[in-house]
Amino acid sequence: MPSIVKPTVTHPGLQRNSLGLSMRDYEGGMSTLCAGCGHDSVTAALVRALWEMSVPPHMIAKLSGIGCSSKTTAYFVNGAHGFNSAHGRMATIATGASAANREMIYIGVSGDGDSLSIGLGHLCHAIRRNLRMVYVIENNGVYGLTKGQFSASADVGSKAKRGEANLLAPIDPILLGLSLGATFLARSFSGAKTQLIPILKAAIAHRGFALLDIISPCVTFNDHEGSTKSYLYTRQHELKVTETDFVPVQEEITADIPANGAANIMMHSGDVVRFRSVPESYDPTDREAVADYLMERQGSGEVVTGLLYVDESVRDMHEINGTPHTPLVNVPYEKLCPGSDQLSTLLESFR
Amino acid sequence: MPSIVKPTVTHPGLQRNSLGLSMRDYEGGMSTLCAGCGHDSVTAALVRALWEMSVPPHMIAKLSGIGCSSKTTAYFVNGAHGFNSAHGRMATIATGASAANREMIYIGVSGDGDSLSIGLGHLCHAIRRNLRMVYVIENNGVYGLTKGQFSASADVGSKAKRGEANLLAPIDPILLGLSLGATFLARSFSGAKTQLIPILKAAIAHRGFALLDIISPCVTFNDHEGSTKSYLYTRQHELKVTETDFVPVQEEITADIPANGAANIMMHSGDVVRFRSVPESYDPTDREAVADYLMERQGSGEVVTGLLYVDESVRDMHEINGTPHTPLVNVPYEKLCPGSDQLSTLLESFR
Amino acid sequence: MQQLVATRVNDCAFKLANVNGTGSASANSLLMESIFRMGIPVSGKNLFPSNIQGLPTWYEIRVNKTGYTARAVDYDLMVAMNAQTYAMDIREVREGGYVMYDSTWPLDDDLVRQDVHFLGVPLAEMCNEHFSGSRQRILLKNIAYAGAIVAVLNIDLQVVTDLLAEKFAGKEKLRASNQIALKLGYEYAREHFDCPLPFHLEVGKPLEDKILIDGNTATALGCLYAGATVAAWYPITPATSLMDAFKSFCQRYRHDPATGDNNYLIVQAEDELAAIGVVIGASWNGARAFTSTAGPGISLMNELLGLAYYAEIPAVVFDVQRTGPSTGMPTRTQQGDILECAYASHGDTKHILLFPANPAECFECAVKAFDLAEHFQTPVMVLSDLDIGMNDWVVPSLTWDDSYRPDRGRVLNAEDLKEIGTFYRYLGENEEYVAPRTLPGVHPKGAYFTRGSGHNRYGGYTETPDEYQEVVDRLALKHRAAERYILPPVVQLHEGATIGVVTLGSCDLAVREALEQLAQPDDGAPPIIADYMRVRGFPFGEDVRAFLHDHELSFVVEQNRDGQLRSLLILETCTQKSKLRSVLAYGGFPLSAPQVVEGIRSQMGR
Amino acid sequence: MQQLVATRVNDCAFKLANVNGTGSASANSLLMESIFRMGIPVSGKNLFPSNIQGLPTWYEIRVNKTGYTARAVDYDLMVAMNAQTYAMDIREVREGGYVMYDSTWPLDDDLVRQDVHFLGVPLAEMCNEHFSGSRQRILLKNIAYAGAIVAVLNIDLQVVTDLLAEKFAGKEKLRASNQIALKLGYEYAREHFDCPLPFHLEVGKPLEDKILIDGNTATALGCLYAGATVAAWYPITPATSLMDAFKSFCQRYRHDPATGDNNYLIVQAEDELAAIGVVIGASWNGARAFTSTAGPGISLMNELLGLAYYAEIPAVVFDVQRTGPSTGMPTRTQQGDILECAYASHGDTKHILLFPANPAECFECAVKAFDLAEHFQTPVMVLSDLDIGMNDWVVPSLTWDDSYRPDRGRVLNAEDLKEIGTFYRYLGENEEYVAPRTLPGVHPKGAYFTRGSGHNRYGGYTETPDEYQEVVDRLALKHRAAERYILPPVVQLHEGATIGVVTLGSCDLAVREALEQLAQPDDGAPPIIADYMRVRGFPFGEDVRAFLHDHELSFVVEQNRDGQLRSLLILETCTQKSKLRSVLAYGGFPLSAPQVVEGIRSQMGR
Ligand SMILES: Cc1ncc(C[n+]2csc(CCOP(=O)(O)OP(=O)(O)O)c2C)c(N)n1
Ligand SMILES: Cc1ncc(C[n+]2csc(CCOP(=O)(O)OP(=O)(O)O)c2C)c(N)n1
Ligand code: SF4
Ligand code: SF4
Ligand SMILES: [Mg+2]
Ligand SMILES: [Mg+2]
Repeated sequence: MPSIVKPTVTHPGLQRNSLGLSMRDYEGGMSTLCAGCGHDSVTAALVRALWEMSVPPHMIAKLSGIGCSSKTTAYFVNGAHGFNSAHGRMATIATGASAANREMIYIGVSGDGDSLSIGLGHLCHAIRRNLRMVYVIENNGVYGLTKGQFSASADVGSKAKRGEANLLAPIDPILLGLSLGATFLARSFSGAKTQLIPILKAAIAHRGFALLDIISPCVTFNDHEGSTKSYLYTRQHELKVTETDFVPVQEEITADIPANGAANIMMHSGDVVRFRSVPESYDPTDREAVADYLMERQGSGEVVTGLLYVDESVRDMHEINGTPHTPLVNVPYEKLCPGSDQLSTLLESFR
Repeated sequence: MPSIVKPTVTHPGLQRNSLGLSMRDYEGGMSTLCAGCGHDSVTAALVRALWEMSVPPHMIAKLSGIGCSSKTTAYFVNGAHGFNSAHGRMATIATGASAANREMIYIGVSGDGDSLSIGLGHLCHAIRRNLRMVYVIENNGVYGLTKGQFSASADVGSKAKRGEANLLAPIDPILLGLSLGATFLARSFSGAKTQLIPILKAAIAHRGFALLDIISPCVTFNDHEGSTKSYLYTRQHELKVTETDFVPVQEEITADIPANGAANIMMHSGDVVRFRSVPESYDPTDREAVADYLMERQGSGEVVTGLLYVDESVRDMHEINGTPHTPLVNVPYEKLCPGSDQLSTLLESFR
Repeated sequence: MQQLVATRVNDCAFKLANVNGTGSASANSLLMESIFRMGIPVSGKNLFPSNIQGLPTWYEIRVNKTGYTARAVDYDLMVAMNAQTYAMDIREVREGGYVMYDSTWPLDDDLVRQDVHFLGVPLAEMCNEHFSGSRQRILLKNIAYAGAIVAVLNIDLQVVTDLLAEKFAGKEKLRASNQIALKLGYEYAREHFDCPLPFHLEVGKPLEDKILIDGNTATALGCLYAGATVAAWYPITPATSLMDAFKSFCQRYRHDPATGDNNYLIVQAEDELAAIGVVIGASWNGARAFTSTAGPGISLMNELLGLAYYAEIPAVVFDVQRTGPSTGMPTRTQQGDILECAYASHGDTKHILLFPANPAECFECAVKAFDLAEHFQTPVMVLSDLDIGMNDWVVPSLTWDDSYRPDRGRVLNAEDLKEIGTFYRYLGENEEYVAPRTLPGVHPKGAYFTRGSGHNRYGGYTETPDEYQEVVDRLALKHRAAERYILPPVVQLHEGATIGVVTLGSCDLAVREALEQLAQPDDGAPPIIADYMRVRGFPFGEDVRAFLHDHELSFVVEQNRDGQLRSLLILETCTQKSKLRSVLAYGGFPLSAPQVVEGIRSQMGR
Repeated sequence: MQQLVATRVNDCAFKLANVNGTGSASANSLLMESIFRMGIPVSGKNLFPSNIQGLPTWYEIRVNKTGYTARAVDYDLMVAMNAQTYAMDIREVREGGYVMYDSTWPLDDDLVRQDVHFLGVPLAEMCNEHFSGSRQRILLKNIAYAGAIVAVLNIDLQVVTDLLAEKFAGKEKLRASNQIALKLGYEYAREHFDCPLPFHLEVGKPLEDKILIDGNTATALGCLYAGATVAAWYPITPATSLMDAFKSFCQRYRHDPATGDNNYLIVQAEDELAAIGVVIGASWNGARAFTSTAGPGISLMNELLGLAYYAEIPAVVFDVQRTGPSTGMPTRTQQGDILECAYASHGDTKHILLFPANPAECFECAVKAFDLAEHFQTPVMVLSDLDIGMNDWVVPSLTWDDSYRPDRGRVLNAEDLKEIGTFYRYLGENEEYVAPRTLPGVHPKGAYFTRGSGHNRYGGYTETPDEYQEVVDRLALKHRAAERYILPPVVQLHEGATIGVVTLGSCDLAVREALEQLAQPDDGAPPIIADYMRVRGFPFGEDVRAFLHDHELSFVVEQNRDGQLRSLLILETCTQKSKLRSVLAYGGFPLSAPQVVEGIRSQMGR
């Protein structure tokens, strides 16, 4: 979470959006993540998407749990309200925040550990409520901030190096969401800006819960030679060099996934992951067909990306509860309190 | 949980199983559930299945959370070990119990509230670990023990009476399990003995996590006229009669779902639910086909029952961890403690 | 057998033994409400099982003209309607008391006691004769025994009849059959017993200024009037009826027929961790939000309560206490969550607590809780219990001051923000150590970053000792500053008092009754005169300290095993430990005066 | 500039300022280990950020021949390798001290202090010259400054060289380049500075009987030797390395090469609620099971800890404390979970706690925890902290008594069960209020029903006050009975002591050092002689009570804001509150003697 004051760099994108704001106005504190961390690419994409959509910064609420991914809410849109809450509970905070003020744009950033382990139940129920928010899972298959334990998510990058954990069926947030009746499901890759930005914009525009599974490699803990896992093992072999404490400065991986095609992308670990965009023929509104396609591709070991499922017909939490268009926080107290006369009338029934 | 000493009734099934035990030996304390509660039918089916399979009573561990359904672990197999734990945590207790002693037969009984709300995360991860156990969800669509609030599960029985809650997409444990790579998925109806008992036996035999979604109507809180929900409302209308406190003694609903056919079953609330058995052609080992079929039927508003999915190829928690065949509790301490010599050798690396 | 009891008017206790799920509760509350309407202080304690149908359940009614309506433990009359528990119920009647039972079936001889009177009423027989259908017969049997009780206790028949009419307004057939059942029991009793019994009732002057209400309903009303708009909860006994009540109040008063809008949003959460999370999120955004739960829920909320404490976010939690530990006895009462609530969460944390003693105070505390939570930007927990929350109490009618406006605490609005340079979250504390906050979406300058991780006074992330300490030290002072806002203790000083008696919450009535008894010489033993203090919240204020200081010895009466209030008083006041002794009752039933008298006498060695 | 420091041998403190993720930790521990091998008591405190790469991180090494190796706060030498923090780091050196920096780039003038000596070493330059590839250059730069330090402090070059050889056994190329880097720094320093500096090291007699180990590793060893077979956890700093260590020990000692079996099962749970559930389930079945966590995890385990307490199921929990509340400062130390652990969960609950002070005691307490948990059939929590758990400590070598056998407590085996009539779970308590239990699957007669709901001594469900109370009253007595099994406090009495000083855990060294300083007259101020007691567990035993009783005034030194140990002592012993005063340090860094001296002197008014 440490967020160092940013040196003033003149920025390429000094053109202005319809609010007259430059992209700089959508940036945040300087990232303290490892150089080359996929999460920083997602942050950049968020900055761009929010800027392009001309969302007033102070109308944005950035919510997160705990983790490297969750830290990133401090690295975009300084002018937005941020809440870096507790591990796995972000969806619950978002539910309350949205209940109180439906006018804000809620951007939730989480990790695979935050969302698929400790926070899994909350994620499922946020989906079920169709809470209007963008819920980004920066999926790296590990617990980055606690130094590289395996998470419950699909194997991102290096397979062989995952130890026994990869014998467990990984949880695929997209299939999970589909089974729970999610209304917006998309997957992308942190480095695939051209695909990611439009997806983010679509998610922000979605009138319900938009779940984004963004593969975002951890440059540091995909190298399991150097993971804490082997720390003690090496020590026992009279080898106290703990290379964990050296984190090579790496480049972020960027790549394009051709629309309607596939791309092989090499991870820091050297493994190659095959990303495929959904074909043009693909109909993201046909739930059964979507399930079919995803399961079939999953079998083939490819990671399907793109806007995978959308249903705009479902009402969101506020519509279901019939709350007013003005946020509840703005309903004047006078309207909320029935007053003394009503009270004495009511109390008649307690006599 | 109160479990009253059972009056001696001579029992029809006094024939003996291969252990020389009669069905009486598999019964438990007298149920304190409402007369006609679907859960009691499930209890009876469990008694029969365990008896027929000649499982030694003391090798059975009955685990549950909290709820009317969870109480039922006290109502079958008195000679078994029971653990009525905390709300939503049964799967975690079962994981530890199994880790320590893989020889016991673990029968978990839970409710839709216990499993799909507070315990959802644990259920998902028990599925993922392929913990060897029978996990029964006695699904009545409500929180029975806390007097009839709506649960997150599919609408069981009366729709119209469900208030706004039924506007939320219900969680279908079977589709959920399928998306998580569950290895045994089945659905049945509490009153459908002929279908239920074989399913229970298959589940007990399964070498992994067997998830059973058993529709088990709540006779008391499907009548929402009388639910606590309306308690205060009526009071405010100078009407203090609280009919909740009268629970009519009702008959349990029994019915048969013809193999390879469908049956309409009337619930206490008067609503009719259409149960369909999977067709003969149905292949429960083809994951994609299963997903297809279930989603398609779900659309049609039918409740598909039977053994819906099974995969015996996946290793269970113990196989994955390479634990010995003898339960860990039986590994002698001498085998576990490396002893003083090993210690001094090891400590050399700390000098 | 001759009378063993002298005549007593408007001072008696009777108990009704039933099977749950048979509709007895309606009949029992019918009796209670009738007595209330006669103008006599009364209480009804529902002792029900954690079960829906078929188990023993009891309802105790105590009538006491002077208003001591704490649970009574010796019964003048037992209405034994549950054969399962005959033996035990009959044993409980005091010598010379009465047992009413269904004489359709004869009583086993071994149940008969020589020292009590048996009033057999052929209830089943009568009902089978006059009514058809098992449902009707079972339900009306209850009204029939009510009728018999009306006769033997001289309850005003007209009052009862009117109540029935109200209850069944618009349901004439139902009303009629109930009326018949009532008469059946009434007439039978008049014919066969010499009514009224020596202990009986007489119409008093109407309790104009009083109402009959349970604590959960009153709390819900408080939340409604305080302007709470967001509520999140997970069902749990005995807190469930609180949210049920809030929901129906909202449906009635928060639905705008003009626009069709609902000016509230209630989230039935997936668990208690979520419920408190929702409350924190909503409060962060400026809504008045709350959750209602019981012990197990508080345990699950521990982590996020620490977040709200440290990030300084308001949160209102109602803990309707039940008997712990663990699942414990969900339908029994206790005051066992005091310590856990006071220090909830890991690390150094201290919370604001309120202790209502009855439904009227529940209403008051609910409103107060929101004011305190927003004023001090921190969680506030209101600890009632099953006895207060789920039983009907006769309390002064609730009043509302229309000039009340919520204390939102220090919140900068758009205008304020335009004025200032840069806003820093934890800067600019006042003498109460509260720094102004902003609400999301109000003004660009108000944006800040909230975190549960280490932060400095600017709200920036820190791992630096001084910066960290500066903030947590202020939090400790802020908690102390709240003491002046807590409801002052209720103190009653008595001429010649030698000791103090301290208590909280639902112990109130029983303790005050006990003090009166202690003040009477008790066969030989000299009287014990004691001053009384009931604390109403934490942190403790000057009055609490003064009372403890002024008494060489004080007994702390509470309903838990470990003397949790005593512990809190020891830790959080300057009182010497040795000056405080515990009197504890924690079996799960509401406190009764004899338990207190006995507890104090035994320790005073008299 | 003339020397401001007198010669000091084997008594100095230096601090290394680095950027995390650059490989400095290996160089720093290389230095620490070398000093240890020279036979000089030493400690290394790693002050690292909650981050993986690119932020400032510090490592402090204190050398003290008399063994006072608590954190030192004034540094003789600062190795300033992080330009980001130059200013602050240079400020921290004490007058007359030394600053070593990378002179490849000149120091800004405004950083220069007249009262300290600057030792510039062109590290980057040298490394770029001799090595290729940024990775190698960055890594070896660390070894190079280590070399320079070896020279200026007179660390035994041979020892360092040997260590490198060991570390890179089988990696000759790596060893060689490291050796070169070491030499580079070493030679440069010898040439340019007059080595050694006035404060420096000299080989002492080898610390034969000592080892260098961190608390988490030692705890894991304890679990291994105690025979734990099931472990469940959720990753969290600073507890993670405990389970990492347990896992690799198991891979090494619990894997049966003959059969290929793993005689252990470690569950990486989905969260802490699950982790404690797994432990309870495994313990219920008779396995020795444990979990390791930190504050946030304890908060989440609250509910199930109450279940284990009430259903009487063993459970071992290691809480490696970090700075709270909430997420707080995950990489900083504190002792802030004492109260929460002592009374964890709603309702009346009390738990057994153990407080290790160093890695050696971690090993001992781990074994003890399993014995206590099984003996008393209840949760036992071992509270260490980040300082103990993650830093390397010089402690007496661990020893193991092969005659040790686990105390399984009262467990009926098949034979016992054959004998008895019917088994009832909570019947037959002994003088320690423990009733025998059975394990599932052992014998048909052993079957029983475990519940967290109200139960009587037979284990049957109850809602009856007496039956309920009988059980919870026994639980209270059982907890008290455990006091005789807790490790006795460490007490040091001093001739002429006027006060007592009480502390726990990682405060040990700093407090004992402080007492020695207090015993010296301090410019004018008279000496303060104090007796010492370090409590090692809860419930408190006779020795603890006696010490408190015998001292009119005792200071309680602990690392939290609210004086949690003091609170526990006040509540759980007969001591008068006024006799205990707090000395608190809770900024997140390990405790140092001056903080204690200052805290006591100021309150003693001298
Ligand atoms: C209750 C609780 N348990 C454990 C932790 C420790 N913790 C911090 S981050 C984290 C996991 C982060 O993994 P992920 O969400 O995938 O984020 P990443 O760092 O991989 O981006 C854990 C376990 C915590 N902060 N709180
Ligand atoms: C932590 C916690 N929260 C809430 C409760 C209250 N509670 C008891 S049972 C139950 C729900 C039961 O519903 P379900 O699991 O569907 O069982 P059913 O009674 O419907 O069979 C709840 C919320 C509890 N016991 N513990
Ligand atoms: S540890 Fe991994 S996830 Fe965390 S910042 Fe570094 S690269 Fe990113
Ligand atoms: S309330 Fe419903 S679920 Fe509970 S016992 Fe009665 S019928 Fe069954
Ligand atoms: Mg991750
Ligand atoms: Mg249910």
